[in-house]
Amino acid sequence: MTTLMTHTSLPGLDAQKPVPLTETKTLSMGKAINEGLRQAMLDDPKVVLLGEDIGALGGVFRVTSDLLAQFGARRVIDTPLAESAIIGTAVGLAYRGYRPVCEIQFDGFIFPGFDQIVSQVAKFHYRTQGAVRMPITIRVPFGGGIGAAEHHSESPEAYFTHTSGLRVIAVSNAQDAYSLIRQAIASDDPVLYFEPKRRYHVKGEVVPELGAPMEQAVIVRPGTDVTLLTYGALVSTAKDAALAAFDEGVSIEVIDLRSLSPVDYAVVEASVRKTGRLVVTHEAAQSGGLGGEIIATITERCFSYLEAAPVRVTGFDVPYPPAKLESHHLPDLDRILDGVDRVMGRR
Amino acid sequence: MTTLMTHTSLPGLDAQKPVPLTETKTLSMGKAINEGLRQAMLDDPKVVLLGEDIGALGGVFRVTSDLLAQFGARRVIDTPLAESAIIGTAVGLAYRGYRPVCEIQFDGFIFPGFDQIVSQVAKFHYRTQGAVRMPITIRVPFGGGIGAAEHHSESPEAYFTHTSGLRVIAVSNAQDAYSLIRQAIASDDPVLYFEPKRRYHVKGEVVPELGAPMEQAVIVRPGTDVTLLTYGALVSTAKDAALAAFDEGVSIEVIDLRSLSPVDYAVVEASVRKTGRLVVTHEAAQSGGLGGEIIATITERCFSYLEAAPVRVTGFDVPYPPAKLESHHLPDLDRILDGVDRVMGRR
Amino acid sequence: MIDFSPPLVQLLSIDGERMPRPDFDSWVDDLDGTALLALYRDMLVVRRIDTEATALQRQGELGLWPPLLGQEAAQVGSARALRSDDFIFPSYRENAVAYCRGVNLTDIVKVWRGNAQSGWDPYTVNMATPNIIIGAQTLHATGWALGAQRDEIDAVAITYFGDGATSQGDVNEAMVFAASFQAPVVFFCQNNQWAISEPVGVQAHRNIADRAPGFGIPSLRIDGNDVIAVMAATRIALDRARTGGGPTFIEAVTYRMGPHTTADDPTRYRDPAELAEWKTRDPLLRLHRLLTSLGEITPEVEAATQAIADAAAAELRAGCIGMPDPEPLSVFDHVYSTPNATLERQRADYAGYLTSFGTQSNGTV
Amino acid sequence: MIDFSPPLVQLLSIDGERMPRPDFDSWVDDLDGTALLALYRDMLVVRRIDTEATALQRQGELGLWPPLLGQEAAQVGSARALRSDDFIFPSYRENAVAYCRGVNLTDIVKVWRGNAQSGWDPYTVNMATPNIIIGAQTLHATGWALGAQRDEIDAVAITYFGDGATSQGDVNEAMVFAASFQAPVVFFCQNNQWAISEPVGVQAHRNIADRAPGFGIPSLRIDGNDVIAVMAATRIALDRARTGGGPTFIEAVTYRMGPHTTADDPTRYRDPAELAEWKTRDPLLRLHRLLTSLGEITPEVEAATQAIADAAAAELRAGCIGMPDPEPLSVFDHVYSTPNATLERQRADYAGYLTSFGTQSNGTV
Ligand SMILES: Cc1ncc(C[n+]2csc(CCOP(=O)(O)OP(=O)(O)O)c2C)c(N)n1
Ligand SMILES: Cc1ncc(C[n+]2csc(CCOP(=O)(O)OP(=O)(O)O)c2C)c(N)n1
Ligand SMILES: [Mg+2]
Ligand SMILES: [Mg+2]
Repeated sequence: MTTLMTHTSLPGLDAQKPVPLTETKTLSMGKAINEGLRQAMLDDPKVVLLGEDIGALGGVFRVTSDLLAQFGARRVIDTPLAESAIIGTAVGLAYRGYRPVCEIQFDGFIFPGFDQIVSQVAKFHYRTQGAVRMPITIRVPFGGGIGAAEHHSESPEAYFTHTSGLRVIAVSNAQDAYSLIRQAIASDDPVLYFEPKRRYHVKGEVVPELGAPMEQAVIVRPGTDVTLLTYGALVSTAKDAALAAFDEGVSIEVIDLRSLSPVDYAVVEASVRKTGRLVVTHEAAQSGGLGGEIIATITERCFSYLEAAPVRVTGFDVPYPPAKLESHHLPDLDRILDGVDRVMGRR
Repeated sequence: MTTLMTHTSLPGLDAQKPVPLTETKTLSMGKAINEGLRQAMLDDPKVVLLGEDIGALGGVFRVTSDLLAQFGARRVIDTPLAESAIIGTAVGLAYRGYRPVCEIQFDGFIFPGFDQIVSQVAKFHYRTQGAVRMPITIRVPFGGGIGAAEHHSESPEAYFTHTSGLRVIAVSNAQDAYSLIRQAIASDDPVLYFEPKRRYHVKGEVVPELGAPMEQAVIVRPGTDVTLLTYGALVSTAKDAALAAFDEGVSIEVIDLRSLSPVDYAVVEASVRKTGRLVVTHEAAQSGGLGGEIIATITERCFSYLEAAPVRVTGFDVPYPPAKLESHHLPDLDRILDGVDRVMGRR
Repeated sequence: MIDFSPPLVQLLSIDGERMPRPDFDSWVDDLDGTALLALYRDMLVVRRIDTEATALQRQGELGLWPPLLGQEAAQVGSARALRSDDFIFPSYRENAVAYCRGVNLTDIVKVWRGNAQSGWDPYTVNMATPNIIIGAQTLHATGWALGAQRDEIDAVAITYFGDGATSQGDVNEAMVFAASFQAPVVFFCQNNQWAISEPVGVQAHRNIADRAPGFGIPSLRIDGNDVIAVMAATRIALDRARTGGGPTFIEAVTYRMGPHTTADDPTRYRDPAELAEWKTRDPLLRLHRLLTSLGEITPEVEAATQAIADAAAAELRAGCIGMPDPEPLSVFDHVYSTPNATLERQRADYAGYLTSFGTQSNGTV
Repeated sequence: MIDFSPPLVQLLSIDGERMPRPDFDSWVDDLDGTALLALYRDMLVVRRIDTEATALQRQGELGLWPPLLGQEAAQVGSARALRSDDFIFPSYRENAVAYCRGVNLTDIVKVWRGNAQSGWDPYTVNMATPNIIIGAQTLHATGWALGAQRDEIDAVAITYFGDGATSQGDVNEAMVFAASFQAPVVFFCQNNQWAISEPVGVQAHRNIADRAPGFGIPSLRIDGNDVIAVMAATRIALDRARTGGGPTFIEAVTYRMGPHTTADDPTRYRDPAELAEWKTRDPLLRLHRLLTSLGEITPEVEAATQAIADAAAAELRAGCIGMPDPEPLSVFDHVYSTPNATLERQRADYAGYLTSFGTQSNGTV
């Protein structure tokens, strides 16, 4: 019979010696988050991880690999299977001065925890007039493109960008993944941290530094004709599109938003003032997605600079479709270029 | 000691004789919904009501008053205190051919049921390729202005308009409240039905008819200079604003959206093509609210007609504030007029 | 050994007689006349405050008030069993607990006057402010207890909730987590027989205390109108938690003698005979009887106690009415702990808008 | 009288001996050699299907597969106890239940191939398609049962879920509702000892079957690898529900002998010795032993049974590989049951876009 695991003994900080990232290394995005978590846990003993299967298994994407061995079950907590409780106990831990990092196994499983996020995590600081801080990070692998079953490919970020009191981050590469998970954990405000799961394996150089503040958007490719705005998995698709367009004589400025709430409008506005044309692309459904919000705001702020109506290239207003149809739902290089054509008045 | 209520005996359809609305009557909006529910229950024995305190109490707003007495506990079901279960059991009832109408006591209490709404109610028809229908109506008293405690004044509609598979309705007056609750219940798709709680007591003439299809927006006051778009409680504020502006020489066309998903863009586009100026006002926070979505879409579709950037007059990006501050958070007549001034280039 | 099986534990009869019960008595043998009188004083004061707050609501000074009338013993008995470093996660009805915790009376009503979403700094009294989402706070208590466990301190989290709350997923998940991690947390359920208009039988066909053992959490079912039994049970549960014994569930069987809140009308759903019967079990009445038989209640004591209660009520009233309105622009404060560009812009715009009026918005809606 | 207390009920020993148990035996006294052989055949077929589906996944023909290896008795024994008008609300692992229900083999794998979000029309077999949100389906079953109760029919809802699922709020709320309304629903928990990498001890410190009685729901704890005990227990629960007795909870103690899904690697978290021990309790093995001792298994029977299983596997493979891809524009179908202007516009735009390519999008992402 199975030996039942009990939590009463709580093995402490023993096991292996920590080996943090100390020099530039080529890492996959998943591994970069792992290193960021490790550094955050070394920096602050109040950082604890909670989630389903994050211990011995290291999470279904292995993002927490080896952290149980290094930091012990007091700090890397395999929880019972209940998202509301994962978030709700994190609230209690935060109340006691901890900095909990929750892993939600897949995007579609965040909803049982939605009430605790929206009515508690987001509101505590406001409710208590600043007396109680909620330095909670909620990590969410998100987005499609991996041929997965239902609820495993969703892009729920807009629910959170509409929720006052939360910060929302989406990373697109290994370096940002490393730097921004550390910044998110260090933030005294709650942060939803979205990880584009189909890019977990993509490698990049990682410098063990915090880098630019997480609320800053980054121009990942400068250009003059069109501003192409995106985040998460589509950043690399957008860069490919810019490259392809360049060959056809269109100069696209690609912006990686990084922070979805607040949006770094300084960078976006400056770009649109220059190009006069804006395309926003994301995987989430169009209606109520982040694209509409950004377009409305940019239209308000840059109306006289706009040469054409901003264009959206997004997932359709459908539940995430079955794997064999996802290539039709997800914006790809061609659909982005089609959007660029539209904003350029070529179609 | 309390005599425990048991549900095992299930009193049937006995009690009072039904007296449906048969002629034009002046009713409060709350009573109009009550009459609409009564008629729907008379029309179809598969209509059942579920919720907290909807039986003997008639709901905290009395919207289900007398329905228990008329239809019995088989059809008017006081449930245990659990929103996820209210929605989840409604899914099962729908599976069996029922048309459940769930009451969520206040806007802020819908979130424990969010997972069942987003991952089940909204997706079942798509998931089963049309085999399983979810004719569920979820009634939600929403919005502020009643000096209430936390979680009692929220406007969560944008979470649902971003959820593919749901229809979203917000009513503004007694007649629509009556007609649209009947249409919502008769709909084979799930409907979120938002009731502006601070207008429950406002009276109006009610004709016992279904009226125009619920997805149609209605021009409640024609005008030529500015299109003013809103829904729910702010419709009457918007009408007052239009009246005030008229005295100052500005002709405002006020549109009551009624259906928030899908939006009736035919009506909105036609109006904006005429006026060239759009103001959207809602109580919900600005970022990620419905206003941004509509402005982005109208900008896409009517760019060359726009004389100025569309303007939003909304709640701020804050958790709903305490009662003594809500008048600063809620758009009022003056703030709407300020928005009109801005879109007219007067400020 | 404590018997954790369900029969109702009573140490003080309706007639005010101390009922011996060996397994519980040792936990309250320090309760001499003076101590009992102090508990009585607490209960009288909180009832007086409760009445005053209801009156303030009727007079338009409070937006809402959730009376605790009838639940004084459950709240005072448990609150007075706590150590100052134990942490409390209440629902919205634990005004007596807040009083015992030393929360300023004005701060207690601040939230119900609509001046703020919470009335005090939780860390100054080790008590969270009211949580309105039913059951949510039970998870916070469990999380806090996990923290205490990691900090290797022997402080305990206690969470208050109602009979209705036991139906919520969160409360059950809190029991799952507490049991799994053997967290030092006490689940204190005030079964006041009603969840607004729904009798407890809608939520549960068995005693509420029967639920927890299936989760691996021992439970006690006590007469919640018996302040001595409440204190004994809470001390037992706290001791278990402090000494590594894990969570305990307490069902305090009591009665909500008033409306759910001042916005409620119980005549629509409740038999007056039920209220009449519960009045005979009034928690103050029976302690008064015991104190009288102990010779602790004299006319002087009676008068002095009433004076304290009246003074508290006067303080509450003055504090409530004298509370300054919040500044308009404070609507933007504390959404985040660090500046947020989008929000700052909204603040600046609104400040400009107010200035353009030369006054505040009149708030016509 | 049935004893609803927790000791594990076993009617068929590991050695294949029928263990008499008067309170259960009468529920399975129709299980003669022929009937037992039919159950064995089901179990062999579903194991063969399971192996084939795993192979198809390894070969890239399926995106994912959740094996039921080891849980054949729990699924076949319960499914074969149902009436055709009972309605099943499964999780994602009940492929044997679907098989017993007569679901087309190709339809079973359709969802795992990614051709659709569900493989069959639930109403044709009175079984819902897989639900992936852990525990959500238990509420649907409870709601269906409320409908059946209102319709005054004696059909029963049964819902399947795992040990991990018992931690979810939804499952506990389903028990609250089922008990409150005495709904005709059977909660069938396959405790296969693991929730992905987490042993059942993370979810519960007591037996899972101990939970339900506290909600007012009687429970049975049975050997889930004993097809006879499973069938007896399910029949008992169904009978209670049909005759107005309300809900019953069954914990079938079994073991997930394979990985959680084909994407999982149990060597990272599981002791191989544990698997080895459970192999001795294999549900097929012991029924095979009983059938052998009853003289029901002859070389001809063995060969014929294997042939049926192989034919099923071949049918599954052919159906899987031959499945046509969905039409691109079907991505827009069935979001609503009536036309939706916004969505129709997106469909038209995308159709135009595809046409402009003269081909389908190549889907580069
Ligand atoms: C999630 C949620 N749903 C509904 C409500 C509305 N509501 C407020 S109090 C209450 C009844 C609570 O009953 P109980 O738990 O017994 O506590 P009591 O009020 O009796 O102290 C309800 C339904 C709420 N506050 N939160
Ligand atoms: C709400 C939700 N959270 C997380 C998951 C991810 N997940 C899928 S299966 C599983 C474990 C389920 O374990 P159990 O209930 O024991 O069923 P089993 O897989 O063992 O049959 C988890 C965590 C999910 N599908 N849904
Ligand atoms: Mg109560
Ligand atoms: Mg399992």
